Amino acid sequence: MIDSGDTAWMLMSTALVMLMTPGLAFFYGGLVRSKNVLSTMMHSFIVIGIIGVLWVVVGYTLAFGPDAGGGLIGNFDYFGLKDVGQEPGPYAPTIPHLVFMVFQMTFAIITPALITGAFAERAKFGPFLLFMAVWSLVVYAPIAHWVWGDSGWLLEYGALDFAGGTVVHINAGAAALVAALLYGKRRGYGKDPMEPHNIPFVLLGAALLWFGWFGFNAGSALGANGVAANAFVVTFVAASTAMVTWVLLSWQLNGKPSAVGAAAGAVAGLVAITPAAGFVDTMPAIAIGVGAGAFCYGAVQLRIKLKLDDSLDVVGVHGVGGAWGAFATGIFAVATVGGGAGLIDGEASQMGRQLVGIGATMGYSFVMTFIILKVIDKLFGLRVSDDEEEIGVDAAQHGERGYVFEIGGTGFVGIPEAAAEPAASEAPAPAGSGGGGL
Amino acid sequence: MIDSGDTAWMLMSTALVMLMTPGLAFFYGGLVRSKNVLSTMMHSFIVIGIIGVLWVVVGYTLAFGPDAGGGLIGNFDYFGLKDVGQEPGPYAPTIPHLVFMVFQMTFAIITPALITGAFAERAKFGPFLLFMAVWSLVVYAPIAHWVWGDSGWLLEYGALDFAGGTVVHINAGAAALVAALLYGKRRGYGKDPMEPHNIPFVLLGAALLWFGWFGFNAGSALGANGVAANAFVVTFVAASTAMVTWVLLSWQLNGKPSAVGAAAGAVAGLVAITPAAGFVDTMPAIAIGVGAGAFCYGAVQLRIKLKLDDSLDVVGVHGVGGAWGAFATGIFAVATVGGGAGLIDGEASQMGRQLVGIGATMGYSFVMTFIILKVIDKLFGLRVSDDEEEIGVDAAQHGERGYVFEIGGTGFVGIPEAAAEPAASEAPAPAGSGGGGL
Amino acid sequence: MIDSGDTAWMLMSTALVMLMTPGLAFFYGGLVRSKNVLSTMMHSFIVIGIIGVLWVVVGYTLAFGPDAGGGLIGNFDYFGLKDVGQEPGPYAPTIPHLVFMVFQMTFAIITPALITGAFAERAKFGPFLLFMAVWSLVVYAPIAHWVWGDSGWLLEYGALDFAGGTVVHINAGAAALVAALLYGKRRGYGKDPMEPHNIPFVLLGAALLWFGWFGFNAGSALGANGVAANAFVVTFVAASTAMVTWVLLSWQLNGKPSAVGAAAGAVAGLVAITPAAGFVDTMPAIAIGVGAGAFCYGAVQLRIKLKLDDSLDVVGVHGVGGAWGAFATGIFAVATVGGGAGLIDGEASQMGRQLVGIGATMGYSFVMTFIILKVIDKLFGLRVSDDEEEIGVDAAQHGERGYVFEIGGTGFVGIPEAAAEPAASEAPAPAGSGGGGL
Amino acid sequence: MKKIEAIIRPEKLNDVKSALEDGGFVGLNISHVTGRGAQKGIVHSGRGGETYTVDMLPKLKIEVVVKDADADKVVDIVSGAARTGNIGDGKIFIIPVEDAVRVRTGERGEVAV
Amino acid sequence: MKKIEAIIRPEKLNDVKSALEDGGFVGLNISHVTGRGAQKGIVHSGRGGETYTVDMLPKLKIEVVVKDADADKVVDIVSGAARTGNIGDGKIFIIPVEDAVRVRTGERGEVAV
Amino acid sequence: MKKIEAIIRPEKLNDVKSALEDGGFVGLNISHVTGRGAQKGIVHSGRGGETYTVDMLPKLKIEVVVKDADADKVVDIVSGAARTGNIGDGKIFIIPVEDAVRVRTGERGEVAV
Ligand SMILES: Nc1ncnc2c1ncn2[C@@H]1O[C@H](COP(=O)(O)OP(=O)(O)O)[C@@H](O)[C@H]1O
Ligand SMILES: Nc1ncnc2c1ncn2[C@@H]1O[C@H](COP(=O)(O)OP(=O)(O)O)[C@@H](O)[C@H]1O
Ligand SMILES: Nc1ncnc2c1ncn2[C@@H]1O[C@H](COP(=O)(O)OP(=O)(O)O)[C@@H](O)[C@H]1O
Repeated sequence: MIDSGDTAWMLMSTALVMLMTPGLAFFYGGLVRSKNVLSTMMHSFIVIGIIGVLWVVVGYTLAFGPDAGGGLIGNFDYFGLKDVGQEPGPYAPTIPHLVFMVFQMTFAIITPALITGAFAERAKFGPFLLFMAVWSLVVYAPIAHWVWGDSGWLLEYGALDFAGGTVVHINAGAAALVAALLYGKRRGYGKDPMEPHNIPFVLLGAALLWFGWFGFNAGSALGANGVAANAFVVTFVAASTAMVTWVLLSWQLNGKPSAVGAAAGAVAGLVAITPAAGFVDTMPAIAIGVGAGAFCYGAVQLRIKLKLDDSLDVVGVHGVGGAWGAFATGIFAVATVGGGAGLIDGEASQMGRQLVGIGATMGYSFVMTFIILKVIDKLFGLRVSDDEEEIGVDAAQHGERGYVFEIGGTGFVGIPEAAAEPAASEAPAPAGSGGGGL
Repeated sequence: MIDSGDTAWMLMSTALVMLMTPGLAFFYGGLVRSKNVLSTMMHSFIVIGIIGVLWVVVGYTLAFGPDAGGGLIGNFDYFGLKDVGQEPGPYAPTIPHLVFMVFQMTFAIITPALITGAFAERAKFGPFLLFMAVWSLVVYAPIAHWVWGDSGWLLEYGALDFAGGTVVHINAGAAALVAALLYGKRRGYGKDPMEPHNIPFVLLGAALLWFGWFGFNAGSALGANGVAANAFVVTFVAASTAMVTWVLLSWQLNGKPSAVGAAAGAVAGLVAITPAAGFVDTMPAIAIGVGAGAFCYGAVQLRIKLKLDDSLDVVGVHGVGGAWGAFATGIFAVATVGGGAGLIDGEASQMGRQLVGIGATMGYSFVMTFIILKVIDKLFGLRVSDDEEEIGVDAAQHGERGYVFEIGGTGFVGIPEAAAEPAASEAPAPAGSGGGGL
Repeated sequence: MIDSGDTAWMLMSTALVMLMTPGLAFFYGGLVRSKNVLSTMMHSFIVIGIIGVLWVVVGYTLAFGPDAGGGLIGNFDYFGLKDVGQEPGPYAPTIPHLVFMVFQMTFAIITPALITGAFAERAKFGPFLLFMAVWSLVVYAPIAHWVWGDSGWLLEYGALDFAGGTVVHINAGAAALVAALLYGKRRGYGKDPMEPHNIPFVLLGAALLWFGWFGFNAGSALGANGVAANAFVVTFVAASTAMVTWVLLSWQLNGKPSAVGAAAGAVAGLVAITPAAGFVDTMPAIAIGVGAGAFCYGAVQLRIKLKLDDSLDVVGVHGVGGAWGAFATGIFAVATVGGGAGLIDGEASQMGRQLVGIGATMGYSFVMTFIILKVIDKLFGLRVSDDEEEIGVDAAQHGERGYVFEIGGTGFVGIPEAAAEPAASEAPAPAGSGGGGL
Repeated sequence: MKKIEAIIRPEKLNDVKSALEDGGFVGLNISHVTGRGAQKGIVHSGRGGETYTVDMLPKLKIEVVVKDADADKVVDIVSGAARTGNIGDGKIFIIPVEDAVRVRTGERGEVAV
Repeated sequence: MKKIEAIIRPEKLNDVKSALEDGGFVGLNISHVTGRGAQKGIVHSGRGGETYTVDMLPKLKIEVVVKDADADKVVDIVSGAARTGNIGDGKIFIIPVEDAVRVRTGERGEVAV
Repeated sequence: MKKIEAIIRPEKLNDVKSALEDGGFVGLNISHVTGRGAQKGIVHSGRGGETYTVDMLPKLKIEVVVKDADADKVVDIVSGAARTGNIGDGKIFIIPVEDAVRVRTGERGEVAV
C-alpha cells in the first residue's frame, strides 16, 4: 500500500538526483577552458534528454523488467512502461511503481553523463550522442539488472551495492578509461596550460552534486525510514571527511590547499560512500572518507604521471572511489544497520563477493565500451578536427560561445566616494549620448 | 485530517516552485547583454518581494476566497489570511490551509515574472513595479479563480488545467505579446548583435526551472500520491523529449545543435505538459513533448521573421507551449490517470472545452494587460531613455554593474610545468610588492 | 514511533539547510573582488568539511548530550554518536535520532561560516581553519545547549528561539564584530573601490539561502505539521517584505534601487523571522520584515560611517537582524500558533526574557571569540602578508585563480545577420588554421 | 604610413566601423581601454550608503594603419562618425609607422596594410 | 629603438613566444584585440532562426620594443612563426620609439629594453 | 607631441594615477596587457600534482599623450610612482605623435591633448 511519507521522500529524492546531472555539467563545465564550456555542459544536459526518453520506452524494462534468464537482463514486459503505474511495483511496496521507475531513470541519466569528463574539449557531437544512447542500453541496463534487477545474478550472489558503487561509479570509471584512451589526448596536452576557466562553477557543481546525492543515497532506501537516515548521515560525513583529506594532501604535497581539490575531494567521498551508505555506521564512514580522499588523490597524481588525458579525472574519482567504496562495504558493513554484514561484523567472505562485483562490472564495461567506441569511431569519427579543437568546440560544434562580456561590462577602475549622492547631481548632465553622468 | 506525508511533499513542492523564479532570473539574465543582467534578474527577484506581500494580504482571497458571484472572483473572506490557518482548508483536505495558500503564492509569483522576458533590457524600474502589482490583482487573481477557485466558471464548465497551462503560461504569453508591442523594440534590434552574454547561466536557469517544475506539476496533485507520481514522470519525459526535439530541429535547420536551444526546448516541454500532467499517460507525454519542441521552435522562428522584439521569447515558449499543452490535454487525457477524459478516451468534446479555456484566458489577459500598460505608459512612461538604454539599464536604473573582473583576474597566458614545486621556491622572492613569485 | 511523513520532511529540510552553506559561499563570493573569490568561497566550503566531521565525533554530544550540569553544556554520552541511531531520540519522537542529529549539524556548519564575511579578502587559511574548529566547540556547542539542549538554561528560563535567532545569528553577528576588529581593515579600505565582482552570484547565493531557509525554519518544527506550515509561510513573507523595504530605502536614500540591496534585504528578513517563525502569525511577519529591512539597512549605513571593515556586513545583517527578530518574538508571539506568548498575547514579560537570551548570547560569543582570536593571532597570525593581499588571496593562499577567460572568449564585437545560413557556406573555408569560417 | 589611434565612446563603434567601411577602410583593430579625461564618471552604489564614483570610463581604441596619403581622410571619417558634441567624445592620435608586413605573404610596405 | 607591433592569430601565440625566446627576445607584452580584415567572421546562432555573423575576429597584439639593429630580425621571427598562409594571418607594424626607461632603475635608452 | 606608454604593476595604478593628476595630467588611457620579462611567473596548481607556471604576468599599460615639453616630466612622475625597486616594475616608452584631434570639437594639435 502506498505510504504518503515514503512517496514524498522518493519524489523528492528523484528530483534531487535529477539535479545532479546539471550539477555535473557545472562541475565539468567549470574545469574546462572557456572556449569549450558549452560543449562540455551540453554533454550532460543532452543526456537528460536522450535517456529521459529511451529509459521509459525500453531502458527500464531491460534493467528492471522480469528476468529474461540467468539474471543477466530484463525482458520486455515493461516495454513503454506497460503495467508500470500508480500502484506499487515489485521493487518497492510503499510507493507507486512509477516513482521507482523515475528514481531509477535519474541514475540511468547521470551514469553516462559521468563518462563525458574523459573526453571533454574534443568530442564531435553526433557520434557522442550515439555513444550515449547505445551505451545506456548495452552497458548500463544489463549491469543495473545484475545488481538490482529481478533475480540479478550479482544480487543473488550476494554482492552489496546500496546505491550504485558498481552500477554507477565503477561502471562509469571503466568506460571513462576506455574513452580517454580511444579519444586520445587533447591537442597541446602536457604543453599548453589547461587551467579550469571558472572555479566558482566547479564549486557550484560540487554543491549541487552533494545536495542531490542525499537523494541518491538516502533515496536508495526507497522510503523515509531509519536506513534512509543512516544513509543520509554517512553520506554527509564521508563527503566532509574526504574533502578535508584531499585539501590537506594537496596542501602538504602541492604546497597550497586547492579549491578545486576541495570540490574533487567531496565528490570522491560521495562516490566511495555510495555502495556502503545503507550498510555502515558513522564512524566507519569517516574511515571510508579518508580512504576516498587519499586513494583518489593518489590516483589523480598517477594519472598525471602516466600522461593519460582523462581530462576531468573520471577514472581517478569515480573508478577508484567507487572501487574503494565497494570494497570497503565488504569491510565495514554491519547487519544492524541495513542487514548486510562485512569483515568487522564477522563476515570476511563478503570482501570476496565485493571483489567479484567490482571485477565483473569493470570487465564488462571495459570490453563493451571499447567495442562501441571503436565501431562509432570507424563509422563517424569520434573527434572534432584539429582546427575545430583550436577554435573551441563551442563555436565549432554548437555555433555559440559561453560568454560575451560586452564593451563597458569589464575593466573599470575607480575610486570610492564617501557621499551618497545620486550621479545626476554631480556631473553636468550632457545633452547627448551618455545621460546622467556618463 | 492532516497527513504528514502529503504535507511534507507540499512543503517541499512549494520550496521547489519558489526556486523557479530565481531560476527564471538566471535563464533570462543569461540571455541578455551583460550591461543589462542585473536589471533583468531584478525583474524576477523583486516580484518575489512584491507578490510575496500582496498575495497574503489580498491576492489569495481574490483568487481562492469563497466565490463572490458567477465564478469570476473570490470575495474578501480570506483578507489578510483571516481563517487561513494550520487546519486544512476547502481545497486540500490533508494539508494545512496555509500550505495550500503558500503553494499557490509561488504560482502567483512566477506568472508575472515570466512576462518580464518580453521587455527585458529597456524597462524603467518604477513603472515596471506598478505593472507587476496591478497585473497580479487584476489579471492573475481572477483567472486563477476561474480555473481553480471556489465555483470558478471554467472549472464548472469542465476545462481541464492540471497545473497552470492556462492560468500561468497562456496568461503570461498573452500579456507578453501585449508588452512586447507596447514597450517597443530595443534600440538597434535587428541591427546590432544581441547575443546571450552568459549561456552557462541560461543552462543554470533551465536546470533550476526543471527541478522546480517537479514541485509545480507533481505538487499540483496536492499530496504524495499516484497522481503526483504520474505528473512527475510525464513532466520529466515531456521536458526531455522537447529538449531533444528542439536541438535536432536547430541542428537540421540552423546547421548547429544549439545549447540555448536545449534550454529553450526543455522549458517548452515543461510548459506544454503542465496542464496535462495529472491527466495523461507517459507515452502521450512523448507526443506532447515532440509537439512542444516543434511548435515553440516554429513560433520563435516566426517571431524573428515578424521582427517582434519579444526579447526572450515568452510568447513563443509560454504562450504557444501553453496553448498546445492545454489543447493536447483535450486529446490525450484518460480517466484512469486523473479522472479527466479526452479524445483518445472517447470524449472528443473535451477539446472544445479546452479551446474555450484557452480563448477566455488569452482574451482577458490580452485586453486587461493592454489597458494596464497603456495607462502606466501615459502616467509614467514604460521605457528608459535612449541614453540609459545605450549605457545599460544596470548602471542607469540600479547604479550597479553585474561583473567587475579585476586587473589580474583575466587574460593570463602561460605554460604548464611538470614539477609540483610551490611558487616560493622557484623565484627569487622580491622584498617589495609582489610577494611569493610575483 | 517513526512517522514517514515527518521523516521525509526532516530529511529534506536537512538537505535544504546543507545547501545554504554553498549558497552563502556564492553570496559572499560574489561580493568580494575577483582576486579573492575562491578564498572567500573556500571559507564556507571547508567549514562543511571540518564541522561535518567534528560534529559527529564530539560537537553533537556537547550541544545535545544529556546535560552535564546547570544547563550549560552536554556530557559525553553521545560521543562518536554512541546511542544515536535509527530510532527516535529524546528531542523528536517521530523521526530517527540520526535525522535530528544531522539536521542540527547543518546549523552547526552554517553558523561559523556566517562569521567569515567579517574577514573576507585577508585571512590566512591555516589559522582560519583552527578558528572555525575551536569556535564551533567552545562557542557554538554551549550556546546551542543553553537554548535547545537537554535542560538548557535559556530553554528552562523561557527565552523563545524557534530556529536559531540567538544560537545562529546573534551569535555569528557578535563573533563577526570581534573578528572585524581583530582582523583589521583590508588594505585600501575606504580608499580603493571594493565593488562586488559578480552580482549574479550574490543573487544566486541569496536564492539558495532563501530556498534552504524553508528547511531551516519550517524544519525546526521537527515534522510536517501545522507549525511547519506556519513557519514556512511567515519565513516567505518576512523575506519578501524585507527585500522590498531595503530596495525602497536604497532607492529613496541612495538614489537607485540596488540589486545587492534586494539580496541583502531578503537575507535580513530571513534572519529576523528565524526565532519567531513557529510563534507568530502572518501579518506580524510583515511587520518583522519591515523592521528587518529598515534596521539592518540602517545598521549597514552606520557601519560604513564608523569605517568598520565588517566586509560583508555580518554584524549589520545577522547581528542586528537576529536581535530584532528575537526581540520581536517577545512582542508578536501568540500561543495559538506555537505555544509561546508575547506582548500582543498579554505576556509583556516575554520581552524581558528575550532580552536576556540576546544579551547572554552576545556577551558569551563576544568574549570567547575575542580570546580565541587573540590566541590564534599571537601563535600564528591571522592575516596574509600585505603582498599577498595585493596579489589576491586566491593566488597567494590557494595557488588558483577564479576565472580564466581565454583568448577569444571575450571581447567580440559583431553584426547580426538575417539569413540562417550555416557558417561553412558563407566563407571561403581556409585550408589551414581556422576551419569552417574562421 | 600612419597609425590612426582613435579613442571613442563604445556606443559609437558601429557608426565608426560602417563609416570606415564606406570610405574603403576595412582593416582595423579594436581594443578596450578605460580612459580618464574631463568627463565625469558614473556613480555606483552598494548595499547601504556606500557609493563609488568611477573616475574612469570604458572607451574603445580603434587602430587603423593607412598610407600617408589616407591619414587625413581617415581622421575626418572617424571624428565625424564618433562625434556627439559632448565631453567625453575622445581623441584621435596620428603616429608614424615606418614599415608594415603582411604575415601571410611577407609583403612589406604600403601594399601590406 | 623600434616597437614591433604584431597582430597574430591567437592560436599562434605559443609558437611566436617560443620563437622569440629562442631568438633571445624575452621581453614583450600581449593584449587582446578584435580585428577586421579580409577574413570572414564566425556565424553564431541563437534560439531559433537568428544567426549573427561576427565580422570581427579575436586576435592578439604582441608588442616588443627592440634596438634598431634587431628590428628586422624580430619581424622575421614573428612573421615566420605566425604564418599559416591563409587569410587572417595578421600584420606587423614597425613604429619608432624615441626613448625607453626601465622603471626599476631609471635607466634610459637601449639598455632599458 | 609624445605618447608616453608605461607598462606598470597593476597594484601601482592608483599611485600613478594620483601622481599624474597632481602633476596636472588628467587625460590618460589604461589597458590590460600580459607581459613577459625577467620576472618569474606565478605557479598555479590543479587537482592533483599538476602545476602551471604562468610565464606571463598581468600588467597595466598607461598611455598619456602630452606636449613635447611635458614628456620628461610625465616620465619622471610615472617612473617615480610606479617604482618598487624589484624586478618586474615595468618600462616606459616614448613614442612620437604627429598630430592629435579632439573629436568633440575637431581641434587639432597640442590644444587637443
Ligand atoms: N592626454 C591624453 N592622452 C591619452 N588619452 C586621453 C588624453 N586625454 C583624454 N584622453 C582620452 O580621451 C577620452 C575623452 O577625453 P575627455 O577629456 O573626457 O573628452 P573630450 O576629448 O571630449 O574633451 C578620455 O576618456 C581618455 O580616454
Ligand atoms: N589597416 C589595418 N590596420 C590595422 N590592423 C589591420 C589592418 N588591416 C588588417 N589588420 C589586422 O590584421 C588582421 C588580419 O587581416 P586580414 O586582412 O584578415 O588578413 P591578411 O593580413 O592575411 O590579408 C585583421 O583581423 C586586423 O586585426
Ligand atoms: N622589450 C620589451 N618590449 C615590451 N615590453 C617589455 C619589454 N621588456 C619588458 N617589457 C614589459 O615590462 C615588464 C617588466 O619587465 P621585467 O624585465 O620583468 O622587469 P624590469 O623592467 O624591472 O627589469 C614585462 O612584464 C613586460 O610587460
